[in-house]
Amino acid sequence: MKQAPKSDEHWLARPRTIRQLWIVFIAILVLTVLAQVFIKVKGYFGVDGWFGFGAAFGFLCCAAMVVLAKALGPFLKRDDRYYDD
Amino acid sequence: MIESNLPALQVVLPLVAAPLCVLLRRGSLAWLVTWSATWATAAISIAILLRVLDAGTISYTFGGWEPPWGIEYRVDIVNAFVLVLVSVIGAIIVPYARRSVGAEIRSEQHYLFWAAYLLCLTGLLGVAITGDAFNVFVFLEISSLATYILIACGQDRRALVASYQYLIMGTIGATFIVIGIGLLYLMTGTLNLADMAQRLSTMPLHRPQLAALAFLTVGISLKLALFPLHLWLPNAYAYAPSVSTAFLSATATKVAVYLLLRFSYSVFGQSHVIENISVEAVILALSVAAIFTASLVAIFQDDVKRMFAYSSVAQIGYITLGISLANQNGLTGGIVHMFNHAVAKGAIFMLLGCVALQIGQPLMAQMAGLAKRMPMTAAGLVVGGLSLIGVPGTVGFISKWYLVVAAIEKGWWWLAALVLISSMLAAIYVWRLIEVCYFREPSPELEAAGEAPLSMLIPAWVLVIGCIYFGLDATMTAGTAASAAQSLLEATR
Amino acid sequence: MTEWTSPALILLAAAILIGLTRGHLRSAVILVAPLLTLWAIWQVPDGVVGTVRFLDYAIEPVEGSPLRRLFATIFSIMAFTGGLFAFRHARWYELSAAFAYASGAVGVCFAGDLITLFLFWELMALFSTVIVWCGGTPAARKAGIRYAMMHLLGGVILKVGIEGVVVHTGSIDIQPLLATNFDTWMILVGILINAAAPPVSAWLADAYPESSPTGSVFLSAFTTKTAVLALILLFPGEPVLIGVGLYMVMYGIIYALLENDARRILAYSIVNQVGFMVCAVGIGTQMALNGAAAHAFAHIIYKALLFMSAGVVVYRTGKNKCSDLGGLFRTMPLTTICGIVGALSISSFPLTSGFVTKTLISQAAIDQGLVVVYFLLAAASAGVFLHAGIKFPWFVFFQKDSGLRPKDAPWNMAAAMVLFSALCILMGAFPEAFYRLLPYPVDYHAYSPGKVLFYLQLLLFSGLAFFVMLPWLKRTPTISLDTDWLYRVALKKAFSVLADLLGSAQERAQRSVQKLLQTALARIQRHHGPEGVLARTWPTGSMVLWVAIMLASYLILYYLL
Amino acid sequence: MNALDLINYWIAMMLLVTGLYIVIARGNLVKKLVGLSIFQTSVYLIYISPSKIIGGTAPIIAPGVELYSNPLPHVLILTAIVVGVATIALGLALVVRIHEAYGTIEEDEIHAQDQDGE
Repeated sequence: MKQAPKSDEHWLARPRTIRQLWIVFIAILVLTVLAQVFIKVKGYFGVDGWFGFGAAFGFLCCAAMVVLAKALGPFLKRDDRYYDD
Repeated sequence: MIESNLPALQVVLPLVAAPLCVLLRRGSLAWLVTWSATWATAAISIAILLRVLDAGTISYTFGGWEPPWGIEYRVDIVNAFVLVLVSVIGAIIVPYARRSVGAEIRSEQHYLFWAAYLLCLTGLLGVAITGDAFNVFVFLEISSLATYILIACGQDRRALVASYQYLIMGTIGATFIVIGIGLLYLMTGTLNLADMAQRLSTMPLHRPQLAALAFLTVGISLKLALFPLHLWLPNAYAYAPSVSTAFLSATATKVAVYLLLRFSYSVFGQSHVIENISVEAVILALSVAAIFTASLVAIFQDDVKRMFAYSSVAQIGYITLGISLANQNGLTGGIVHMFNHAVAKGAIFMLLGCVALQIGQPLMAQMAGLAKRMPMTAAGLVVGGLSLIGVPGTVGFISKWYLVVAAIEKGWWWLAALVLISSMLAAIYVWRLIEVCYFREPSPELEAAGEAPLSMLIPAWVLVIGCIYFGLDATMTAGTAASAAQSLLEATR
Repeated sequence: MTEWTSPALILLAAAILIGLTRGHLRSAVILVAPLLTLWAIWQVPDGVVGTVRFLDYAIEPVEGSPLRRLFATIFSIMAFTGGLFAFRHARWYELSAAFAYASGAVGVCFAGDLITLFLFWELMALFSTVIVWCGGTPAARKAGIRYAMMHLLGGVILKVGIEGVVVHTGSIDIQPLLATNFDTWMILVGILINAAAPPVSAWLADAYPESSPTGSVFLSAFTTKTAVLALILLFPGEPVLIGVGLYMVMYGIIYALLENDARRILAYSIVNQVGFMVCAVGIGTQMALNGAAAHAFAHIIYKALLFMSAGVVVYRTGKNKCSDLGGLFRTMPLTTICGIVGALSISSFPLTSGFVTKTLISQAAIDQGLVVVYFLLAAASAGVFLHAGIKFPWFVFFQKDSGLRPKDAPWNMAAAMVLFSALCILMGAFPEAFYRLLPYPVDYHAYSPGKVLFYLQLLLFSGLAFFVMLPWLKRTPTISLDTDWLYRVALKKAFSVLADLLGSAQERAQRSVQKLLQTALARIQRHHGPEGVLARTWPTGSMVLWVAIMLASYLILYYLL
Repeated sequence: MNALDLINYWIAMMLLVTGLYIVIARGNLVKKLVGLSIFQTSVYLIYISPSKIIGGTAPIIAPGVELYSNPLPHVLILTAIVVGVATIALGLALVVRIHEAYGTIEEDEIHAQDQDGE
């Protein structure tokens, strides 16, 4: 994985590493979008060929799913001893 | 000489052996006599079945008096099948019983127990083989009286009360049957079943015929423990000695079912009675009620023998359900389930006898961890239980397959669904037992116990293997049942 | 004689042998039998191999086809790897049950008729229940019962359907059907229950995580995938399945996001992944069916891999909950890496097996012009990365330091994980070889630059969304309600009421009948009064009373009719 | 038809119902057996009544006699009586054993003892 928590004994867990990892991650993100200038993404239904569509679609869908899950949480979540009685 | 007298020997052999047991007075000698008599009886029944399959219905006249005046033993494929079922199970149980009886019954009573056992077998075989209506009653009472003794031998004092209650109920049932037979005799002037059927078919409808049918139905329903007349059965099975339970659960109710078949198809099959009223609808409703109520009650039992006794009531419901469907597949299903249930329940009660040998009356809590101490017993119980559920690869699957096909053929989806949903109820109580046996730590009672002796395990496992064998290769059982069903249905046309 | 012997029987025999042998011999059985099965699978020729009479039908226990062999192959590979993973740690009856379960799955693969299919179907249901029970906890026992009930219900429904088809068409052959009448609907519903389709998806997430660390590996592989195979064989192109599949895809994501138990997250993601396959079967073109089969194949590998990594964690730490775990990468590097390989595969990251199989399904949707389906599947792919691709490894192996320092996987578990990790990557890197195994010819190239780029964007930005919204995804020690609430709480309450009633129902019924009779009699015979003999309950008396009632009703009924 | 023509059957039915009623209503195990015995007696009447032909003689072939009673039901009922005796004997034996085991032959007390025992 690209990130790791803040703890100091393992190199992956050092704040410095984590900062660096974020930088690398964001660089890769930017690169994948910019790459579309050179590589044509074939759009089968029009919109999916737009510039950066995959990135936007991926981000927004996931955000929507997280929000939906969060919204459903109060209705669905119960204490994990709920069925135990 | 012997060959032509096989039908008589079928009944006479155990009948003669019974007093011999009493005369010998030694438990082990009596056991030996019983052993030889039952195995010989089983061999005879198989020989009879082969002959019937080969040459058709056998008629045997006693003393050369021609029917309908003399007493006739009449064996067609239906009762040949029942004879084999009863006598083979009766024979398999005897080697098993030596240890079990030794542990559960006082030694000075052994020879009497064996005499009662043989008399019970005599009665059951007699009911199945005879072609004479009054003979049916006499043999029925012989088997019943012996049964009361077999039950009362139980160690628990409740066995006495159970036996007493069964005596009251059984006598009422038998009396109803004899009233029914009497009414039929008054109407037709004959006691020969075949002759009676023939005369009924040409007679106009009279009320006594209806009354006869009512008395017979109720009487037989009592004997076969059809809901709601099953109340005597759970206690009787639960507190009787293991051997008695295994034998009775596998055979006694099946013979009563045979009587129901014989009367409702062969005797009344062509009469105007059946044309005018539908016995089927009532029995169908009672069968479904039996299946569901008894299964539900079984789920809540803590005494394992009692649990399986209630399950017997439910399983009998499947048999009568098949009979009440009254088409080829339904009857086949009902008849083959007689056999299949006898094998499965026989195995289960024999294995419970193994448990009882080690720890006494098997209660659910005491059977915890059975698989660790008595692995073969537990495994056998699992197979028997799966047969009751009707899992593919076991005998139960075969019977339920026919029942559901029969229901679908009639367009009764709801019934097909009910039959299958009811197997889920069976699954609950069987799984409860499996879970207790396999996934709990051994109970204190079982801690010291070991596996049952081989002399008990082997006969029990013969039936267990039967559960699987006849579930995979049903040509013999279902084939015979199908031709039996066919012959019964032909009689009604 | 031997020509109709199903390869399934080898595994079944092994299951029995496992019970009878000890020590090294048992280990040998566990490791050799699946390979032997694999060999036998490839000896099965195309078409029906032989017939056997059962009841009144000619059944065909073995029928070969590329599709059937494909599924059987992965099932036997799974049995081998699962055996390798488990043989030193699982109890013998769990292993025995697992092999019988695998045998059922292989048997279903080659079933040439509906009856054989049903026989093996039930075999699976039985032994998978045993595996759930082998979890050994009271919770596992209860979950096992619920699991068994659900599968029995599925079996019952399937059986009604099969018998209906047999009675009405007279044919027991396995052939493509459409859900047009009651019989076929029943078959479809019966199969879908095993596929964990709504509204009963809950059984899967309920039962699998309760099994032992080794048991869940086996459970993840067989039941749902045989259901997919049965759908491909019986209902290709059934339009209902598209909707069902899409629902399952979304359901899996949402519930996995809410979940705290590590293995339950994976269980929900099985529903999600099977949704892809069900949807593909619904599309029904050759491309789609290829996609469904291929995805099932790949899914078994990476999902087992994920369950193995989770299993190692549970085995080493004894903890299931994400909120108790974290930071394990320090001492469990191999498990972490293998878990990540599995997570990337399930997310269909390029160069992993998931990518080369899931895009087949997307392509099938494109070819059929199914716009909505295509975009929903794309969104779901992003969602998979979110809930399984990142969430699972993040919360288990990284996030906060839980302070746990468990040892890494034992050698056999490690070997199993490495084997499957390698398969994930090899399949992803060399799809052409794998495509040749598929049932229909494949004219498709997974690695066009545009497609790779599109998926990279989609997935990486999903990752961004995950880390940006991390506070919203914080684990809470909760479970999520599902339709299983209906039978775990509502039904239980109803049942306990019923039980109370039943406990005394019989007596009460008798008493009330007797009371009725008594009041009637009391009017005629004063001396029987409230202290009269009939007011008391006589067990024998009440039995006889029933007899009298029955006789009277019969007489009345007969005379009236 | 005169109602008295059927008096035998009326009596039989009365006995039948009375017997059953005793079995249902009496808690004493011996009394129940008495009821059972009465109940069985009704059957004997049902069988015997129709076989006696008015004006008929014993079924021994003799010159000049045209009308005979039917011997068969009598024989049957002899058997039934034997069965009945055996049943009652066995029932009474059971009652003796029950008395030994429970110290009572009232069914409700036995029932209560069993309930306590559980």
